[in-house]
Amino acid sequence: MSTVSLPTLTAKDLASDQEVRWCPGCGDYSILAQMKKALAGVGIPREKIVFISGIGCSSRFPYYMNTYGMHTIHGRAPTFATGLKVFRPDLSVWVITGDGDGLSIGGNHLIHAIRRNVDIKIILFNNEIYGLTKGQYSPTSRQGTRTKSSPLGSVEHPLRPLSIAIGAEATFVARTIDVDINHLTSILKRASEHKGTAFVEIYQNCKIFNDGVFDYATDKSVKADNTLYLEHGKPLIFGKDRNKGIRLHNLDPEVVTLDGGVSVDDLLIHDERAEEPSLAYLLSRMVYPRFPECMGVFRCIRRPTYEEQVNSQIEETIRTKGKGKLEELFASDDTWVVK
Amino acid sequence: MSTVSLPTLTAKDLASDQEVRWCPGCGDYSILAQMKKALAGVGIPREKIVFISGIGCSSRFPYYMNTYGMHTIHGRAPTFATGLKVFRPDLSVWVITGDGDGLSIGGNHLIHAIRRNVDIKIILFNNEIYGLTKGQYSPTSRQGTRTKSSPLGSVEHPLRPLSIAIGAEATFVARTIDVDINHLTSILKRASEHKGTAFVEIYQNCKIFNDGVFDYATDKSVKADNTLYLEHGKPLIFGKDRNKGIRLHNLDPEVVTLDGGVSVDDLLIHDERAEEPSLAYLLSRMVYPRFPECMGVFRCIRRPTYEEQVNSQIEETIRTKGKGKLEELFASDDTWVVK
Amino acid sequence: MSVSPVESESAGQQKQHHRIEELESVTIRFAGDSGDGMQLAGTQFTNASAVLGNDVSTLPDFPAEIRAPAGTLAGVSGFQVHFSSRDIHTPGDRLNALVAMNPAALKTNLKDLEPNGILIINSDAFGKNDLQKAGYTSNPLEDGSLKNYRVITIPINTLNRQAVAEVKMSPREVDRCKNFFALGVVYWLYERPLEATLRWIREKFAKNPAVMEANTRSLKAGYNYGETAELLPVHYRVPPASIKPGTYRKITGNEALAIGLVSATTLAEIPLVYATYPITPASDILHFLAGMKRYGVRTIQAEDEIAAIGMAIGASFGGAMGVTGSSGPGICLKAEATGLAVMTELPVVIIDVQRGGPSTGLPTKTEQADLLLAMYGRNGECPVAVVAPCSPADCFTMAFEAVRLAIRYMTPVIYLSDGYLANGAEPWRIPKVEDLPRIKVTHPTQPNSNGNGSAKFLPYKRDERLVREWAVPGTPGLEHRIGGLEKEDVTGNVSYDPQNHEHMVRTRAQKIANIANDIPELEVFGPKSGDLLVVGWGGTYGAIVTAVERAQRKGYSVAHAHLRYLNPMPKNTEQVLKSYKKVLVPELNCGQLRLLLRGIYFVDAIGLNKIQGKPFLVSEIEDKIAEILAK
Amino acid sequence: MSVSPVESESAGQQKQHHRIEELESVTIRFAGDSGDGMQLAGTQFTNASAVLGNDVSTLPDFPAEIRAPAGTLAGVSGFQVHFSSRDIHTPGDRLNALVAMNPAALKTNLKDLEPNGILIINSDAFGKNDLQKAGYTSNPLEDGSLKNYRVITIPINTLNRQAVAEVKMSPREVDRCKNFFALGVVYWLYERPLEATLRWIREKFAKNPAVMEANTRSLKAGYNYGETAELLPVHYRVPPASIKPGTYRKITGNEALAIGLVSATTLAEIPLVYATYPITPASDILHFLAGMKRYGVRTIQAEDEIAAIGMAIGASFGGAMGVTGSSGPGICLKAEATGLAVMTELPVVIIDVQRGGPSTGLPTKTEQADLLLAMYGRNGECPVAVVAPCSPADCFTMAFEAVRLAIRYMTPVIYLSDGYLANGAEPWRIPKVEDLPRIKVTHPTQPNSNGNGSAKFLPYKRDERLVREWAVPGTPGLEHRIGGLEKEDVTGNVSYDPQNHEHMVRTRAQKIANIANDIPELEVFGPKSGDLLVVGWGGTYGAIVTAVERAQRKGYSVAHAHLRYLNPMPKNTEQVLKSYKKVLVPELNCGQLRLLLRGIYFVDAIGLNKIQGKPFLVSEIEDKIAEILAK
Ligand SMILES: Cc1ncc(C[n+]2csc(CCOP(=O)(O)OP(=O)(O)O)c2C)c(N)n1
Ligand SMILES: Cc1ncc(C[n+]2csc(CCOP(=O)(O)OP(=O)(O)O)c2C)c(N)n1
Ligand code: SF4
Ligand code: SF4
Ligand SMILES: [Mg+2]
Ligand SMILES: [Mg+2]
Repeated sequence: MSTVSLPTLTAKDLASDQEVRWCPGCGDYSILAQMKKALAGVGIPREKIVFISGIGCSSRFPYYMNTYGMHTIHGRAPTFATGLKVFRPDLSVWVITGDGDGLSIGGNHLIHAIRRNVDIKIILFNNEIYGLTKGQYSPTSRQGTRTKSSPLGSVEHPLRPLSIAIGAEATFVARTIDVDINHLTSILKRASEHKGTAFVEIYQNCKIFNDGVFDYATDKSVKADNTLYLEHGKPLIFGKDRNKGIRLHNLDPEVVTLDGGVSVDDLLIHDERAEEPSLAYLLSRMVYPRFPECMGVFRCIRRPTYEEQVNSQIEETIRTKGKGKLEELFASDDTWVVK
Repeated sequence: MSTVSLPTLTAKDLASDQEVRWCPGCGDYSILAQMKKALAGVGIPREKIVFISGIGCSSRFPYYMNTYGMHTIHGRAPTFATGLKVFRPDLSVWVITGDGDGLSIGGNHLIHAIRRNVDIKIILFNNEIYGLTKGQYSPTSRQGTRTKSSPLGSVEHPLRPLSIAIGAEATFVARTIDVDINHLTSILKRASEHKGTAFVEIYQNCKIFNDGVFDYATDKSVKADNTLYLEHGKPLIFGKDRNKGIRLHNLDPEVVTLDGGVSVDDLLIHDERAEEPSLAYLLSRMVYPRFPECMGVFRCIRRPTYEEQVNSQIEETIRTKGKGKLEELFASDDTWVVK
Repeated sequence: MSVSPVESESAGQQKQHHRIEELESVTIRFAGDSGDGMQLAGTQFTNASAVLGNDVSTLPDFPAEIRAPAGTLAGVSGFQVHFSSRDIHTPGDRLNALVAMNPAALKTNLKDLEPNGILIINSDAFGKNDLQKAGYTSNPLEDGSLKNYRVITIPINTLNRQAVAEVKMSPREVDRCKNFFALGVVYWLYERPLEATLRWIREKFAKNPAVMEANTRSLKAGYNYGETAELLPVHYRVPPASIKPGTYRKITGNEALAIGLVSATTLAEIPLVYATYPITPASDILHFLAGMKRYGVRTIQAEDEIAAIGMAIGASFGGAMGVTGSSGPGICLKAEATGLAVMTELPVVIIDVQRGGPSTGLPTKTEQADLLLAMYGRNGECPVAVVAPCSPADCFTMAFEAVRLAIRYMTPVIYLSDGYLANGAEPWRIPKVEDLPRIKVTHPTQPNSNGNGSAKFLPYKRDERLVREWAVPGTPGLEHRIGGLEKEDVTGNVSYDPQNHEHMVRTRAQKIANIANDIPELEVFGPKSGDLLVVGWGGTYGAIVTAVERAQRKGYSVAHAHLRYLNPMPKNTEQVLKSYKKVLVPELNCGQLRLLLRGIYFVDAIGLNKIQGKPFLVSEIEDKIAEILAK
Repeated sequence: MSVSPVESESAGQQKQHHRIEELESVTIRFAGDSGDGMQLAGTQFTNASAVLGNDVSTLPDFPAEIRAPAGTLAGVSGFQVHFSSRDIHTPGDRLNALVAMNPAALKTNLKDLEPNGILIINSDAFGKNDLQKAGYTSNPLEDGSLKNYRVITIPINTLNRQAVAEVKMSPREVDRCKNFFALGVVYWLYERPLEATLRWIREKFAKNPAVMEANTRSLKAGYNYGETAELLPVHYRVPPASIKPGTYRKITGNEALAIGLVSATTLAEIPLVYATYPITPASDILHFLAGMKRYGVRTIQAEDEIAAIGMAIGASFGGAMGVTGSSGPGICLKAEATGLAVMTELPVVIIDVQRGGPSTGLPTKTEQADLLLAMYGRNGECPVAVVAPCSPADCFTMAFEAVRLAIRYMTPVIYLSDGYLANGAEPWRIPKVEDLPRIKVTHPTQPNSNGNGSAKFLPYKRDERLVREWAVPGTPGLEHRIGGLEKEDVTGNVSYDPQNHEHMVRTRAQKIANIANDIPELEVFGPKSGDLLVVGWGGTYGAIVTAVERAQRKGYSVAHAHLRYLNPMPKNTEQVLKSYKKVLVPELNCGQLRLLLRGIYFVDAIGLNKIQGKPFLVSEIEDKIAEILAK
């Protein structure tokens, strides 16, 4: 390949020369493949793309992309991405993180990146386990999960990644699944197009330490009844026969069947552009088995990004007061001359 | 005072011998006074009370209470409290933190303490500024706040402490104001009585670096119109003439006036015990000037605490398998005898 | 002195038509793909050897990836066993025998096999594809490149399949038994009894009779194959070692550490709270302790390392023994809170299982490069006690010591283990509980002063060792506040007074220095003075002691001293150092202890430094001794 | 050589009926309640003295509380000015004069006043209540306890109120001017011109004519009161110093640092990204830089110190100069990420404005106890460059150097300032921009290898100094990945190879060692060999050089060398150290540089250590020199 990349980029061009070393059957493979596909489609030259990760199985991701990349330290990837993006708004900056990396040690950086609305894409591979350290429960593991560090079952209440992101008022929030490759690709593309922090949770199967935790959402025989694919402006309908929906009872969502007295008009309508994040929050609280779990874009609004504002303060100052000269800076306090 | 403390404790008994060193006029004084009052009333002996703080003006608090106390490091107070409480469920453990301490450097520990539902009381003094380091903007400062570190106005979107706490599914969430001394006392008492993590945000005036940011909620002439005091099971009514209320329009709250077509029955009813936190979340999103800001208990539900579960796993194991002997532990792998 | 294996059935029906040669020691390594069960084979072999009465020392070598693609170099997993009729201290320098289950295992391990060493190869795994995955361009079994070894090629897959043909299992399950076939061959080769392993199989697979049966058959088939196929004209016997009488078990450093913590706190009659965040190679400590609920151990998997140490300190404030453990990157994160524990003078044990650095470095490899971090990695003058075990079993003793010192001196104690000690194993002579020291914990219940009339508790009043009292919440009348701001002497109130600060800085330093009165003197192995002293610390003990012993046998005037207490060092350290003409400090770093010995004792120590993520070979130290003394 | 104040009006109508005495140097301290405006008074006095041509050196002393209760000991704020007709280097040991605005200020500061020193007291603030707040049981103005000083009591509140009676202001506002009254008195006492301060008042209060008028009147009234009240039979003159010609300004260490960073990056033509989290005494760096938007400086107030360094490194990865700053507790938190910068070999400057430790310690006081933290406070073998400015103005130079070395060697550079340097001020001779060195930044745009046919970028290919290239995202064809796992030499791929690890550890060490070829040699002040060398580092420079100068004048064979580069140290360090019979290392810690000099160069250095949160007095070092050389 020559040094000039044009939109003719293919998924293969995005593969680095490093051997991929996840376990056979790991969900990470699919995410990698879909990422290449998605990015090949969006027309950003390869050299303008940067992947930044923390530590974990998922965080090996940057090594496998033939873009710029940085495999940093545990939990801190959003900070590196923020520092980079602040003065390099020209780059497409992606953060790859896991449920441990992003929500255990790194929870605070996640919230603050989201709050600042830095224009970075945060992709959280949620396998509900610590993979790289060989299988301890994570902050998203369901209560009662038995692992080496919780032989009698974990006692901690899991965090819902999207609830946390919405609590911090993320401007873009979405969820998808490793094996649903078309949906995954489309969500990654939408994240890429969003201006501001995009937070995407991907349900990812860890073959070795947590195999099958998402079977309810991926198994062909049941997934239609256990998931609900959100579409902007459309009512919340799901089920194998698409005859079930979500209605609001006060502030509580309620599963209803579309025969009998309930009609489509009674259902909640999805509005990803709602200014107030309460709807998105409510959707993020729907958890299997009581509810189908929502997939798709929960929220997508526009708010000025951090770097836009930082840089515009600088440009505005320079425009109105002129670019600074060192001579002026040196003399910015009373001076006197010794002859 | 003798070494046996009985419910005869008075607020004065709870004062330590250290000179209080906040700035004259600081809101912290009132919180200290109300805390002593509240604790004098709940009947916990003084030696069973522990105050643990991070770093900040607010975090000097433990020095002024004649209880056990620990002034730790910046942002980490909840971790010390968790370690203590896990095997000392007999103690009443309070965490004192600020908006910088608790939400900037310490945001992650806050979320995780809340998620675990450790039975500690987290009191966050929100003055929307870093007091101790002399006045930089904080994660709760309103956008555009001019400080030494943001001479042209801060560009960061503020966090809403209660939204974050609810995002992490706190079992007790409340808000009050430094100068509303009766309400403050009653909220502190309720926090004390809650079993599980109680998260309380107190609007606190920093006289020196952020004087008056909460005037809209404390100034006699306007506060009734800008705040709404929540009561369980009651409709959301507010205003000087108590003729305004909050109605739900889809998922958006809406301010309505109680004359004309709207009646009390149309209003949202507060339910602090709702299992799903969506209502509490929605209330936490109501921000002046568009809405009155809610005061009181947003949410109060019972969920097993972390230490209850940790200790019951231990007790259960000992009950069923017997208390361990070192001899057995030593021989927990194949042994052989050399003669 | 004789050995009585716990189970006393005799060791199979040995026909003994081969010549048996007696050896003093043997080092063997089992190497294969991560999925080949090499760790298990090695462990079983170790157990069998220990039960037989040999002294043993082992070292696993994990791949860095969880499960790298099968057959690749990155996926090779190894387990080395050194067994002997003498007292041994290391898992062995060079291999006398290597089992290679596939080409990748052969490629990565062959360099460690001695010339004419025994090389057992699973020839079924040397197809074109397998060779390619391992990067071979020609087949080593055919191209003559192995001619300097005693190669035993066995079609293990084939033979194993035949052996278990009658058991109803999937082909995949069948192939999973092949490690037992290989093990059987090696048992024959070194005349090991099968009983312990057969019993293990019975117990482990009690609920899965097919697997139990298959593994049993595989093991026996391997053994019999060895015997009947006349693989080699000889096989070997390593007689029992003369070992101190007692009951033994095999123990890894991390196990010994966990058991040591529980023992110390049980005898001190205070709860153990272990708060940590997983990290290689320290995670197993959590795994072990999480299983010890019967001992009242509370484990907390914290959100990060800062939280973990905060929880440990919080627990200690309440009267528990707070312990936290991590490896280098996590230890960095604990620095600030360690300082708080120094200022508040609370006991806390901080375990650093060192790994290759800097940064994320080589997470699965060993190194000793955190010593100066432990000594100085905090802001301000912030002394803590530092101890370091010297062998897997010593991890028990030093864990006990860490708890004892933390409580007795109200101080953080940093415990420096490393990846080699943590995962390496050796026999541990099980102590009698009544022989273990009791750790005395006193929580005061009464005020300690009646200065101006009314009784008062002064939290920073000290005893003659300069140690303050450990008053815990819940005690009426002793309410007090502590924190990270400088404390006024005696009262513990916040103080910005210059003289007080100097006094407190020096007092904290002196308190740690006083520990020297409470620890054993530095022992010397060898002459009390002479040409050369070799000084080590931590996991290099085995290699150094072996090298020094050999050098002594060659007539060199050389002694060995090993520092298990690094801050403070034993009282006689300076005197010991200055009794030799030269001092050599072998370390798996760039010279950290060396800097301390020079800086503190002004001794012109020479360094021997290796930074390869691997322990010293005995020969490396031996050569250096010879080189120095030749001058 | 003569001095021309920027504004040349003559200094008031001095009647000069008092005797004028000429002094070489004077040290005066303004002390009062936090609300009394002492910092401002001190600053104005300093400016006036500098403009007059004196050499000046100043030191503020803030209370730890934001605003402790008025009148209490905790609320006392002080500002010390040393001004001289000679070249001076410290804010002075003992006070020749003290202004005490209230009893608390008197109580906390009196011990520093020399016998027979001038003591100006605001007698209006000595009511019963005031005395009690300061813990006085009797009134020092009356009980004879001040008899050893030349006490000047002035009812400043009363006189000041009279002076501004005609200005329309609230009583509170009126009283706020009293610092200017006191200042006026001192201006008279030391014959300072009023112009500079009057001009400052005009500019500062341009929008508030009443305040402008009041302050003007207060200052003049104070001056005239001094003159007419015949407070003392003499007043003093300190003639101009003979100072190197040039344009000067007064500068604090933190200001100089901020300006230095901006200068270096401006001349290097790369953006400066300063990411930090507020902490005393480093916060002002952020405040200064946040105001420099015209210079394109991006400041980020991060959520914590870990985030801050992450952002700085991220910025550097993108081609900016990433800088982060903190103090001890925050520096601890940066350790792990510093290791990543070492492994990824990216430039980053890490500023540590040291304060009293350990833990939260004494946040507003100075100390030098983070040197070993800077050297060793990371896991693994993790060398970084370390520099330390030696005076407030030198903060400019060393900031420039830190940026230069970080870029030129693709490495983290730790910059050790301290509370004393950060807040202390001295005149700075403003450099000509064209005289400043240019820092060359090269971002490659082409692959650097065509090994096997196709052009390729090898991120860890090094030049002769062992430095890799700084390729930034956005450059087509140079896409590459870096991270914290050990890197393969040249390619930068992840590598677990033992030999490669050793090679890389040694290469990283050698790269840092190579910096010694790029920095000035260690200069010696005094004889090139002799009885004693005094070696210092950081903010002790002024005290040491003054003490050594005095000792030399007394005839001692003593020299001074000051290390501004601590890792690596200058090439000739060993040779310099070994040219003297003895070596003395004065430090505001327990002997950290001393340990390094002994450990690295095997020099039996003696320590002089002070840990009181305060700088050395010149006399303390002088005495120690005399003591050593007397032996
Ligand atoms: C400071 C630090 N602490 C701990 C670790 C060990 N560690 C590496 S990855 C990881 C968790 C991985 O879990 P997750 O983020 O869910 O990623 P996954 O492996 O499941 O993809 C941990 C604890 C580390 N590398 N650094
Ligand atoms: C590790 C560390 N970083 C920074 C600081 C400096 N610091 C002390 S308090 C504080 C913020 C205080 O703000 P807040 O929590 O809102 O408390 P307030 O003073 O407003 O009550 C900061 C940044 C510190 N002490 N330790
Ligand atoms: S351990 Fe789990 S998450 Fe990690 S690579 Fe293997 S399958 Fe994937
Ligand atoms: S700075 Fe503000 S918050 Fe701190 S004590 Fe003063 S008024 Fe209170
Ligand atoms: Mg995970
Ligand atoms: Mg605050």
